[in-house]
Amino acid sequence: MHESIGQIVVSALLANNFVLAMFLGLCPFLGVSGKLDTAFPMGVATTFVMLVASLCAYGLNLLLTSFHLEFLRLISYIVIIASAVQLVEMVLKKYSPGLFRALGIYLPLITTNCAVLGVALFQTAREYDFLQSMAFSFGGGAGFTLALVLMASVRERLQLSDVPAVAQGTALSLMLAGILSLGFMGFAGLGG
Amino acid sequence: MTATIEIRTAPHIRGPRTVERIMRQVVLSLAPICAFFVYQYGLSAAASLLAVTLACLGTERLFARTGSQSGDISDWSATITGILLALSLPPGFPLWMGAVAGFVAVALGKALFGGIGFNVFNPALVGRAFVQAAFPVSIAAYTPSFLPGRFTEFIPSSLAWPLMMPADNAAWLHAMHLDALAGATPLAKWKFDGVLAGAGELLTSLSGHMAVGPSPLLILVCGAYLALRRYLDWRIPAAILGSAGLTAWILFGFDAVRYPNPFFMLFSGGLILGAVYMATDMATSPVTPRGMWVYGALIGLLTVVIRYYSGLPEGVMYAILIGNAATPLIERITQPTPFGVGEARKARRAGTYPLHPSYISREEAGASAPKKRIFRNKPKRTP
Amino acid sequence: MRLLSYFRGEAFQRGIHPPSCKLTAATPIRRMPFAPRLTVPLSQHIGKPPRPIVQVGQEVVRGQPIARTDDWLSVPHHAPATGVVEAIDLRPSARGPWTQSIVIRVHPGATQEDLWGEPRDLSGATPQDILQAVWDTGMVGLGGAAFPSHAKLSVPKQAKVHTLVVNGCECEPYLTCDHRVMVEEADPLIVGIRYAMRATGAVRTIVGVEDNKPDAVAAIQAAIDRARGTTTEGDIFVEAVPTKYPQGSEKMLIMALFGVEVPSGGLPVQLGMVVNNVGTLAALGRLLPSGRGLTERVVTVTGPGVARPGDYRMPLGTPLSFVLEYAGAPADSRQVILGGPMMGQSAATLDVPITKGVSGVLVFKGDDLAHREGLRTFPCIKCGECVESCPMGLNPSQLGMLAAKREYETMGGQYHLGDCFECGCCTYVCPSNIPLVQQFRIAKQVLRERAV
Amino acid sequence: MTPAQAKNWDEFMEGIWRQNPVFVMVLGMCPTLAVTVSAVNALSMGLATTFVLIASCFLVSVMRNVIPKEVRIATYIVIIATFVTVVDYVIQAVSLALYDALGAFIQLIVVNCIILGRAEAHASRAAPVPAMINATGMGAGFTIGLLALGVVREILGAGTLFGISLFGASFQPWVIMVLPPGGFFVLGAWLLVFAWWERRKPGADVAEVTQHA
Amino acid sequence: MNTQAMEIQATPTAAMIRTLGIVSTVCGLIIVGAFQGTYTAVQENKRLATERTVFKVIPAAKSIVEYQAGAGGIQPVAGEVPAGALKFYAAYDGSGRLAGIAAEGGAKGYADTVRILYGYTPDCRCVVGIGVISMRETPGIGDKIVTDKDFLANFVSLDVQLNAELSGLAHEVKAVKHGTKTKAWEVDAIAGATITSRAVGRAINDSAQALLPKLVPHIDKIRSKS
Repeated sequence: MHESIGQIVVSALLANNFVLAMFLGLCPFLGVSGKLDTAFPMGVATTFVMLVASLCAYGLNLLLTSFHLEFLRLISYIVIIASAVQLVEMVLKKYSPGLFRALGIYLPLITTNCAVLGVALFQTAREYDFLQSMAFSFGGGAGFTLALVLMASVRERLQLSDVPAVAQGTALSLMLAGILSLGFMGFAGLGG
Repeated sequence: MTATIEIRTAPHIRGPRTVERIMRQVVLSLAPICAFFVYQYGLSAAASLLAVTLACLGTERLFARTGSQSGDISDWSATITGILLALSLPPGFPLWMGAVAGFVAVALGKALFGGIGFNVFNPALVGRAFVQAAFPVSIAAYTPSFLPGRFTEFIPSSLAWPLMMPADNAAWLHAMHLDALAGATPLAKWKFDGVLAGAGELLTSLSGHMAVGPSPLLILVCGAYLALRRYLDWRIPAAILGSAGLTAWILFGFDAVRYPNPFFMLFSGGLILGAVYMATDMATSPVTPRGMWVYGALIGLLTVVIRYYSGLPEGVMYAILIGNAATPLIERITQPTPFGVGEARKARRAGTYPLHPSYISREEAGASAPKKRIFRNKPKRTP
Repeated sequence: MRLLSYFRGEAFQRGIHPPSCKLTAATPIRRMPFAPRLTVPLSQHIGKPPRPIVQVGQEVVRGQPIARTDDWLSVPHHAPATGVVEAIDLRPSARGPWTQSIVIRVHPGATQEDLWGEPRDLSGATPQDILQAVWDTGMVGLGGAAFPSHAKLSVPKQAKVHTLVVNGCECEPYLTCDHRVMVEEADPLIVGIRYAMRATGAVRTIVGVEDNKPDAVAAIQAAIDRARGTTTEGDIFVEAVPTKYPQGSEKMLIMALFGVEVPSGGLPVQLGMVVNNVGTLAALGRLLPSGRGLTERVVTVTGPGVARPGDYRMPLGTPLSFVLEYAGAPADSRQVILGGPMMGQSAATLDVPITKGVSGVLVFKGDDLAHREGLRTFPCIKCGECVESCPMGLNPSQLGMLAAKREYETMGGQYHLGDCFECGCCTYVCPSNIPLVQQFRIAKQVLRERAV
Repeated sequence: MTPAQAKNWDEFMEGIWRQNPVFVMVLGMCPTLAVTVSAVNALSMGLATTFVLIASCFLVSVMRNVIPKEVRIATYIVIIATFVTVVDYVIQAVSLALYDALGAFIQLIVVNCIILGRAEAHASRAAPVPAMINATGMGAGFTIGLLALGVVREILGAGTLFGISLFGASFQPWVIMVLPPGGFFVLGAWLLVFAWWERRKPGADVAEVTQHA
Repeated sequence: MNTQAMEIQATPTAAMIRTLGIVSTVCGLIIVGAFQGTYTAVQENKRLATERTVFKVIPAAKSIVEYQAGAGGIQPVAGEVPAGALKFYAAYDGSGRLAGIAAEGGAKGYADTVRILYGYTPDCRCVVGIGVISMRETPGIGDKIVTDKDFLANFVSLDVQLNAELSGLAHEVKAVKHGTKTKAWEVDAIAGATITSRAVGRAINDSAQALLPKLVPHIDKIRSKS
């Protein structure tokens, strides 16, 4: 029953990839995956926010369970994630303006990225301890980045192709995601 | 001289190679493999080859009529897709499912992207992966090869009604006094039962009632023919087999009990077929020589990882699909270094005359070595 | 790949091996008679065209200067035949647009002897004197690029040249003019080389000849042996290099001989080398001592179905129609190419004259073209043939896809389009029949226009 | 129909057809793909989202004049989260099996862009009744979208519709349909069908020609 | 831009806090109301769900009681289950006699953890039934563990008796290749779904190894419904 850190990371990265197997974070996945130059920073920014959110959620959950206030979990999670994103934004702005300029425009988008809330909710539901939670959010973020980067590079190439007019746009992205997801099915059971 | 002359732009001569010719050669080289496949499994295999290929061609024709496609069935590429797809399916795979696979392969794997040359994933593998996910039971149902009466009788599962579940082959096999498990592939046998198949059986697929695909040796020979005539790039199979063999060998060295020997890894399952015919699909593999090595190494590694650690016995298909997805990325990273852009290289053997010592230094010549970055060819942001 | 080409002892990486089709390699050079009228375009080379210094109606003698300039990147022209200047006006040129040309009506019975020019002694001449003498001959690179030779031989102040490389590769299929020149005029070649060494200050010379012309190598070696002891300039060697297209590109030849890459966007002089064509130096070897100007050149006239193919020494300005008639071009000729089949230009009309840069006249019949016309064009199937044949190490596949979407900026900035010298290897090998080089030419043109 | 009614009807239909959140705006993808393995799940998820949508839009609309601009997003999120929590408990009370089937995706309704988008773009500027009509339309559109996916996936993936067997016992289920790739494929296929249909309409040709020129 | 900034400044902080306060209060009220309103129904649902599964694995059961087995023996669950203790259900028949014990186990299957509930009867010292609580196995293959009759027949009487020292199982429960079951403690795997079958075997084994040594010595304490 007890999953090792490595198993959690590998599982969240490949076998249960957030985007391709669990449908989390699809909006940015479809929206930002047009260009490789933006996809990678977006992935990194999301991973970072996921780690922060996971940390906050873990602490918050301890607090809520000790007061038996589980029914406030969702509302407090969403509030804390929104604040965490704000906080990250402010900290970056102050201490690393370069990084802020690179990631800044993506940060507000991340607030409504269900992958971030998903990490918090899943780690609570699976009763992960602190290290497991961190591993889970890191693996999930890395998996999100991986899917985003693969998708972006493929879509960049498709821009040089004569894709039939009917298929252009979201339909093509979805089909691509489907085939990628098929490919990732090969990892099922990995880490077990 | 009375005829009007025409203006054209250089070059005015052309090499002999055309797309149709390449594709035709590949089909030709597949013929012996198909023949052996039919010899192994009889009527069902022939029907499967026919049904899948026809489904591919029909779909190709259908989409070509919409005018959105770059090719047509006359370029032979859909034929290749069909044959490869059929070879990668179990011989007793229900024909209607085979037709579904063929349709999906061409429609989803090729027509969607605009036809030949534009597909991102190998169409045959898209079709294969689709039916693997859709009909996991049927696609795992291999039957033994060289059954008596294989030329007069279909494997029962072949003839399932469309959309209906195929008959279970177990009873049929039982009537032939064969264990229901005789149909497991060598990889499945190893993974689930810990039984290693012998080298000779694996290589030639000739002895016993092993449920193996087409003979790896035959595929290697046909592939070598193509590679020698330069209709496929030898680097990709070399990189895949090398990386898979190396990974398997290292693991075998760590724990010879848990992991099978590298020979078994290389010659069981679809690795050879995948490495020689599937991964080398031109449109979906990198064009850059360095990229081909990276691509092949990635596929080999992923294959072994999936076979050893995931829940599936076979991983070649998934490895190649992921390799296909990574191809644009690999290409981007491994663009060739243009002549004169790389750092000054030492005089090589072909260089007959070493440079005069008094020649002016590179610095004076104004040549500068480019800085290395992760994405080497990232465009410079110029204001 | 690099390792493989090392083991194969290949001259340079990649490149192609088109069928050589050198039909005329064994035929000695013949003279072509004068056409009734010769047309000398003023612009025959890279750089500004010179000004005519003759008037309509003026009598000119073969070898007499008829156009002159003080502009550094420009050379004078000499009358190719004795006759009367009939007109100075616009005439069709090989490149398409009509250009200012001097038309000379040849005197019937005019001799092909050069009557102008006085012999001079250049034994004590300074490099500057030699350059001036080269300039006066009106010499340009006879290999095809038509770059003024004196400019090519002059070394920039900050650079130092140690090696003169003589390009005798002639890698284009069909062409044999350089080959015949090397065989028949090895001695003038050595003379020309010695002048060039003195002009550039090079201490040695290497003649690079493709190994499919062993007779040329032998002839030059013999000439070197004959000249041994008389040379004071330094050593001259002749070297056979493996046959491969486009060996004739100076960067490729330097790679083959020395194993070094000329920096991207740079010139061989940065490595201390100067490259010249054998035809140019052989012509210089004949013209410089006698003090005459360039009035004729050797041109290969060939092609499937040409009745009398061969290398002809023909007066500059001879109209193409005359050349074809003399050589017996078939009646159903459909394409006439000036230069080789890989990089040569299609002639728009048969009125265009032979200029200093024309190394061959290649005639194709309808049958020869039918095969190409029947080919279907597919999208790039990414077979990688072009990547493996591009001598400059570019990625024509990617460039072609970008060109199809008009992403010219990316091509130039990210994929090194500027390094492409349009050798045509990629188009030759492309199984999808994509006009890659043609697209690159357009892309380069667009980029050049945008840069202005 | 009075003009007011017509306007309301228009507001309502906007979400169902012209701005269908699933097929036209392609929003709220996560639940769209994750829970539509069966028609029942799709319907429940659609209804739950619709409820949250209507309730939050109503509350936002009621409070639209009190909420200061600076904190409006935070307020909206809190309001949405509240109703999501309510729905969460209601579903648990109604059927635990359904709750298990929908999993964490009920809670993920919070970050469904449709709801926040409606609250921000429409409800914060409209009176409660039009806001609710609009929200109902959107919710209905979303539910229809989910149902379209769920029906296809259930029929092919299990041979049933709302749990009723359609083809008899020997039907071969297409397992892929209930797996993640199937979700992508079915939604992609629906979008293709819609794009194809759009292009068949008169006038599309002109647009195409100009695009190619 | 500037005027907007001015406007933003215009809202006093107090107003913002007040609004947020009001919203929070309203939302809090709604949430608490919903929580309280559904609490009993939710608990009832959960109890019913558990009972249904327990009744399935122990056919004779009519009612259940939750117990925990820890270092200090077994006692009824009150509040939280302390760390180290294991929760199980004692099921009683209509007459109040112990019909069997149900406990949870889980093991990594093909896609995710397979969680099962198994029934144990002290009379035969064997597992008498299993029910799947949650899994994400491949439909059509892995989910046969719920439907495959041959497979379920394994668990009508699966030997889990303890060894002599009562420190662990006498024989490890293990899934074996389809058609090769010979011993009473072996699980005959489903052909084609070996991994999921193994997960079930491992889940029972792991849970029984941990629970039974703590439970069996004190089994008499719960023989009849207290």
